[in-house]
Amino acid sequence: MLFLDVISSILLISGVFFGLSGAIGIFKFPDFFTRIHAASITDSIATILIVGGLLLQTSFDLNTVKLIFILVFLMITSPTASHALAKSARHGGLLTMAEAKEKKQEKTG
Amino acid sequence: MNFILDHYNYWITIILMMAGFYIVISANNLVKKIVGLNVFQVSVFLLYITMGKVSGGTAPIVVDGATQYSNPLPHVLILTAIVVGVATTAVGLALIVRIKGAYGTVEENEFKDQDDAI
Amino acid sequence: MAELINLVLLAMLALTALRIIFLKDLFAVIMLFGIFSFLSALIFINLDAVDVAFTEASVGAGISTVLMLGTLALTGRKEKANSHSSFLPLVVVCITGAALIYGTLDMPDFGDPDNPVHQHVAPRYIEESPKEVGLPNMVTSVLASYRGFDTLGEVVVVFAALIAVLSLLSIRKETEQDASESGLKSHHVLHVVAKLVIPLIILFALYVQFHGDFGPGGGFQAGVIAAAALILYALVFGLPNAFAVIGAKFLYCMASAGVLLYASVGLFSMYKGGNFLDYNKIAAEPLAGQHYGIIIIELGVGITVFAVMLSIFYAFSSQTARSNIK
Amino acid sequence: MNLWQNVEPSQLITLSILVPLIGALLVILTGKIPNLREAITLVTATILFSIVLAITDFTFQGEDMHIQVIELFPGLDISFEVEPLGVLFALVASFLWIITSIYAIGYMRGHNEQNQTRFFCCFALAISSVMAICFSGNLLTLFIFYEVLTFSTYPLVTHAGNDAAKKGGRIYLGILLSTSIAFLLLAVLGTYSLTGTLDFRAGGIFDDSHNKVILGGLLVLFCYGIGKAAIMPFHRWLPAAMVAPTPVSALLHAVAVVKAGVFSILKIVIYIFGLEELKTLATTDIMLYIGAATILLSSCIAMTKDNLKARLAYSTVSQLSYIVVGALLASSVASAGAALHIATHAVGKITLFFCAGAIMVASHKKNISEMVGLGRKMPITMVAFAIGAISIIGLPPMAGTWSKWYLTIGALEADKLFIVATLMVSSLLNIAYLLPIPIKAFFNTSSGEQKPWSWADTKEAPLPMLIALSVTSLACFVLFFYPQPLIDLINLIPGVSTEVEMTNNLNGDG
Amino acid sequence: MTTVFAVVCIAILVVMAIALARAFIAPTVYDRIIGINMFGTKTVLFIAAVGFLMGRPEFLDIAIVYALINFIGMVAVLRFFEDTTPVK
Amino acid sequence: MLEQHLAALPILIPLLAAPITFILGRSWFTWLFATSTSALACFFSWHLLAAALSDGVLSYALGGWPPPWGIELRVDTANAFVLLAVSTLSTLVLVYAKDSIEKEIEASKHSLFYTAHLLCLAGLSGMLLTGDAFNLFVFLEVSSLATYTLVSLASDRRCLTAAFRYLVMGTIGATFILIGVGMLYMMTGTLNMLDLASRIDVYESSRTINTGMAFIIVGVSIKLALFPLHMWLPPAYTYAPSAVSAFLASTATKVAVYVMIRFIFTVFEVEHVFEEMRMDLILMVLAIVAIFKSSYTAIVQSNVKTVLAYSSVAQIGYMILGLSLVSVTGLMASFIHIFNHALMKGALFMAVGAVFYRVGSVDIKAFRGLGKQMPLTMAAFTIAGLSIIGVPLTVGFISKWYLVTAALEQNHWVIAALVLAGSLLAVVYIGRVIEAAYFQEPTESQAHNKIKEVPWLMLTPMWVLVLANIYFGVDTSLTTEAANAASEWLFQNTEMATTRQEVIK
Repeated sequence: MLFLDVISSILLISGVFFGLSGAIGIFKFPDFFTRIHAASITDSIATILIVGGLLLQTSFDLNTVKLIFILVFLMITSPTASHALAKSARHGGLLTMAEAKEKKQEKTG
Repeated sequence: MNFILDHYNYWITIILMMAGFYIVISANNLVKKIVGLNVFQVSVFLLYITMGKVSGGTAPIVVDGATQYSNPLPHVLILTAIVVGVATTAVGLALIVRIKGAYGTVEENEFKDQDDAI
Repeated sequence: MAELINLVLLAMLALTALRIIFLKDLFAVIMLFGIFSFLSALIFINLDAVDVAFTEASVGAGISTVLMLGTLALTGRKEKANSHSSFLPLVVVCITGAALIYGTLDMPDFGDPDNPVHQHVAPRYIEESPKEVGLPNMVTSVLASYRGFDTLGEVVVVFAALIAVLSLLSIRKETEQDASESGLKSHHVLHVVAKLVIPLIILFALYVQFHGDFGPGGGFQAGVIAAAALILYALVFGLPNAFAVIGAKFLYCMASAGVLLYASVGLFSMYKGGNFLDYNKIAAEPLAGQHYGIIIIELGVGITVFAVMLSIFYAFSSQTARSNIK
Repeated sequence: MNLWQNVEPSQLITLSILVPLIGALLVILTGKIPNLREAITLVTATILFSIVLAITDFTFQGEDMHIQVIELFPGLDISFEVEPLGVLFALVASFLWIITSIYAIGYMRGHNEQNQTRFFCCFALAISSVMAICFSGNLLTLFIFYEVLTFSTYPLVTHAGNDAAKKGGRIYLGILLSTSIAFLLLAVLGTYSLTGTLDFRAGGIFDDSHNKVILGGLLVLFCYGIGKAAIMPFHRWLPAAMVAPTPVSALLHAVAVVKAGVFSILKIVIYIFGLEELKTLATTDIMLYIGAATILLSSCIAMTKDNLKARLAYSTVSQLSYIVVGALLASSVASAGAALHIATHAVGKITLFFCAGAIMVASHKKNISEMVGLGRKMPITMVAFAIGAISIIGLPPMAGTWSKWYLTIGALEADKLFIVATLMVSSLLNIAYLLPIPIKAFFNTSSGEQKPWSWADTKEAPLPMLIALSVTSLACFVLFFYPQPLIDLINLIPGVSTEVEMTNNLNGDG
Repeated sequence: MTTVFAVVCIAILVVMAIALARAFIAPTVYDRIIGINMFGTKTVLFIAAVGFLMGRPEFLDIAIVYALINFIGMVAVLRFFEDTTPVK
Repeated sequence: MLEQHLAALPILIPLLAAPITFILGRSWFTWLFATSTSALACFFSWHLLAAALSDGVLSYALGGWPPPWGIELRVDTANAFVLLAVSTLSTLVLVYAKDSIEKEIEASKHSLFYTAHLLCLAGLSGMLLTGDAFNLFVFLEVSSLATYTLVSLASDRRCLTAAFRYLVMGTIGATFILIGVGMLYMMTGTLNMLDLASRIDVYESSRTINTGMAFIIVGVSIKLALFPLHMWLPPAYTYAPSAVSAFLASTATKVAVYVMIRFIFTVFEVEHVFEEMRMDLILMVLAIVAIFKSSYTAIVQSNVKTVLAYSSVAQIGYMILGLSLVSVTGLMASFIHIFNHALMKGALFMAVGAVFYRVGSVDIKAFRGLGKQMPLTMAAFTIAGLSIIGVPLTVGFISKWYLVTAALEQNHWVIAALVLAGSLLAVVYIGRVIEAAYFQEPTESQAHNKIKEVPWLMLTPMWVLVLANIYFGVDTSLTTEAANAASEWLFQNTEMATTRQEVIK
């Protein structure tokens, strides 16, 4: 039991670490497309780690099923949402930092 | 200090209520008015739920080993109130859509001007 | 610990509300309102009101936001500069706030088990309802049995909202050509994922519907979640496809049927010699009667809420589609 | 004399109210056949008069007649009761209805008026409510039928339907309704809340235990609330209502409506306040002064009016205040005078109005200045006018003499010399504004060349009108020589007496 | 173990706060959406963790609802952009 | 069996009929069904009033759970009396509506109209009969949502903004009530009104209770359109379809007045509300201002429906005035006026709706010359108008009589005079319309169109109300008895009332 606790603690703490780093990322990164990358970190790896850590705490009952459900669901939907968002942003005419620079140079040049 | 801690929840609730209330009566845009109405209502829900909480209690679903449960009655009331709230919101939004169709604007002063012009 | 979480969440909630006041971009306002709902639901969880949190999350953050966005798509995103003075509203708000603050001064302490709220009426629910009604979830017991009439009223409110929305926005079936135009047609990933997720959501809705006696949830939440599944379908694949799955006429019948189903339980208990909604009389055993009664009325609630939420969405959505085509 | 022997006396009250109502109904039904319609009017009027005579008979026999119709509020009925003052008024009104009906037939046909059916119908309704006022058993009943009277006469005032009529109607209804709702109803309710009863009771329902200030206030409220009494400054409706056809002006604004007003005041003074109580109130004097002022001022205004009906209207305003003053003098003789003046002024003034209408029908003249020399062509009319005028002025041998006589004695008895003076001055003013008319009509020949119109094709008014005005002018005579029945009747009123010596005995000789 | 849950909860709260801050102040509307989306997913984790912290893991149902609603909300936002962006 | 459930039937019948009406769709049968269910509810409310008058109180425990654990329907004379007015008006309006809404509401929405009407009736009945403070809120919302629907059904676009304003104000009001009820619950732990009343005693001086009371009173005041919180009412009544105006004006605000009375007299101690908090003074002043300000505003309006709407605000002032006098007679005057005003305003709005049906406008100009063209309608308007003014032999007189009597009982001479002066303003605004109808020539366009009388299905309910105006103005036994029983019942057990009565006697 203790062994499981230790492993789940490690998973949880590292999940939290990724979560925090991603959070810092969405503030520090320079443009939308880089920020969405940072956000995706928290959405994927942090989720896996934290839910995984919690999974080890359950006694393999309905809760486990639910956690797995959450995990699967998040794993499917988060990247989809990020993808769709990025696509939508592209469609809406938002430019990456590099493109913006190019465009600026074109204008000035 | 204890007094503050004991009433912190209420005060935040009141701040929220007043924020919502302020949006409702000051906003010119109807959509924002509806948002304000929702904020106002949610904060009232918070008031109810706050009063139902028992320190050291747990959610009112019977579990082994739990001795103290929070009061289930406010929860029931607020469930009803939430439904009422969303019903009102839906009606309000539907009205906004129609007002936009009829007046071409959802700013209160603009359609008032149009009405007065008649 | 719980207090700390409580403090932080409340502070975030207050900040969100204040931010909403000053934002002029209505889209952002609505997004923040979604967060506001999420946050308040978190606080509800923290205050042990899991059923309420469930509802607030699905209704406030879900349905309300979707409807608001639908409205916004028609009315425009920017709030115009407010010309009239905000002095009077401020005074009114201050007076009301002062009255409330004055009212709090005598309020019983937060969370004190000796508060009057916990002394009267509620103890019976907590102590007796598992025996009298036979359900572990006291909220469901109170909701469906002790205060079943309130819940009937709630279902009628939902039904009334349907009537109101239909009288304002008529649902129009679009023609075949429009079908290809609407929906998120370019998002192929979304299409695949949605097909995968929607059955899961409906499964979950059924779970919530029938597990509501034992855990958080019940007819209302189940109805909203099921409606959310179809809303997702309509969002992704377009309204005409959604109409093909469940037509508007059928939804109207469902909405009425739900209310009538609920009420028929009451009528049946009247027929059996009890008062309206007296489930004890339904079956030979009072406990069994309670159980049947609650299951049926929760079903009634679920059906009505599902039908109404979906119809309302249809009503809004068909407006959006039409305006876009124009 | 009594056709109604077989009827239960109390039921006569019901009959007296119902008969005009039935008449109104029949008038509507027979509206298409004018002759039948007018026959019904006349028959109804005659039947009513016979009923009233029967009631009078029973009154002299000391029969107690009262009925209760319906309980409107707990402990408050709509009830009717016969008492001598009401009988007097009912006699006057029902008798003059017959005459006026005859006159109206001639007038309406001669003048080719529209909506004659409505006219006769409302006329009957108005009489019905006047009967109800006469026999009302309590203040509530009085108030209700007072309002009914206002509404039933409104269509009569606006009969012409033109702008002037509408304006007149608006003023008429506005003033009467406003005063009655704002003042009279408040006074009635105030009385009720003070005493717990609204019944008319001999000697009044107030006594010394009530707050004098409030009672004083109530008196003012009553006087002004009864706008039909036309005390200044709420007299404007009366001239305004003169846009009505002349029979209406004649009966309603010389008899029914205005007399209902002063009758109400008299009845309230006698049966609600009680003469003794009235003496102790401070506002009695104030209202007395206002009444006196009304007498003089309206007489002065009357002199400035060239329109004959307007002059008569202001004359009425002035004469009404005689009765108010008589009531407020709080002396038994003055009250008797006031009561008698209801009858004598009625016959006098109705004669004058009849004449005015006859002149209008025959010569289409409304203004006094145009009537020069008219006496040659319309001698009967102008003689009747002169008789009526003398009666109003109060010169023997006309009926008006008696009422002025008693009023003056009452004023002396009450030691109110300024009232005596007012009455005298007023009589002079009456002479000044009434007598010149017949004098010019008969004797002014000097201005023969100046007049731009000729009387060539003018002749006497239609026969029914002549009959009517002859009868009333005759009545002015008759009442001078045989006033005794009326005086007997008045003496039956508790607390009122024509005998000066009897004043100490409050019950009089009734 | 409770301590670990507590730490996790607080850490997630911090992440939520940062995401909220992003949603409050954002250069473009899409940044706002990122913040909101991130806030949503973190809330799911938070509820799950709080459930364990309080010893009532049946709260996971609510976490599922959050996940669902968050996803539907995102789709609705996308649809909103699709509807309001003029067709080229 | 029905006897046993008498208290629940007036709520349940329309509540169940509403979804069925919705499914029935668009046909004359829908109308018949809705009308007959409403009539059935009306029938049972007569029985209920009779039962309440003979038995005193009927308590019905829903779900078989005894109060305060379950929800209780509690019927006494007070709510049975108001219920009678509401259900009767509902039935009459439905009869009237058939032809009226043909003209004003597009055909596809007719069944929605009937459904919303029944829902509104169910909500109002629920508000009246329930003995539970929170249940009251739920039914308040049922009726409010139905009301917003009804108002927005008209074809004039201004009805939309009116409905929106109504919705915002109504929701604020309802939320205020919710806050108030929450505070009461916080201090007592119960929601049942009687139970609340008995437990509030203990905490009487608590600030929380006082604040809760203030919020409830303000919230209800919004709902009943007490000056100056009435701004939602005139546009809503003006632009709503005629049948809706007739129904709402005669019932919705009355029910809110009842709720106010119920809270003040049953839940809070009268003594507390009026002697310590001095609410009576505030209410009295507001009521007087409402009477004069609104009547004055009514005078200067040109839209006749607006005139009537402002008149309603003024009339609500009378009801509140009666209640603020804190005496049995005063409260009785309020109850009588609740009933009577339903009769008069119903008839007036129906008459105006009839004019709209034929002429297509409700501007005062449109009324010119109608006295000849639509004699029955205008006669109905005139008689009901006289009733508003308070002419004897109509119900308006009865109301005014009791109100002034109540004022004079406490030597409030000024108030009595003001009440009567207020009715003079009614003379003006009613008189303007009547004058236009009878004494002005029709406008050019109207003179050409042959304007006929409206169909008998519209005339019948109108005249039923007009005759009721006269009948209850002459035979007051029913209204007086019921109102007296109601107010004495509400004053029972309150020492203050008895002491006041002694002082007066």
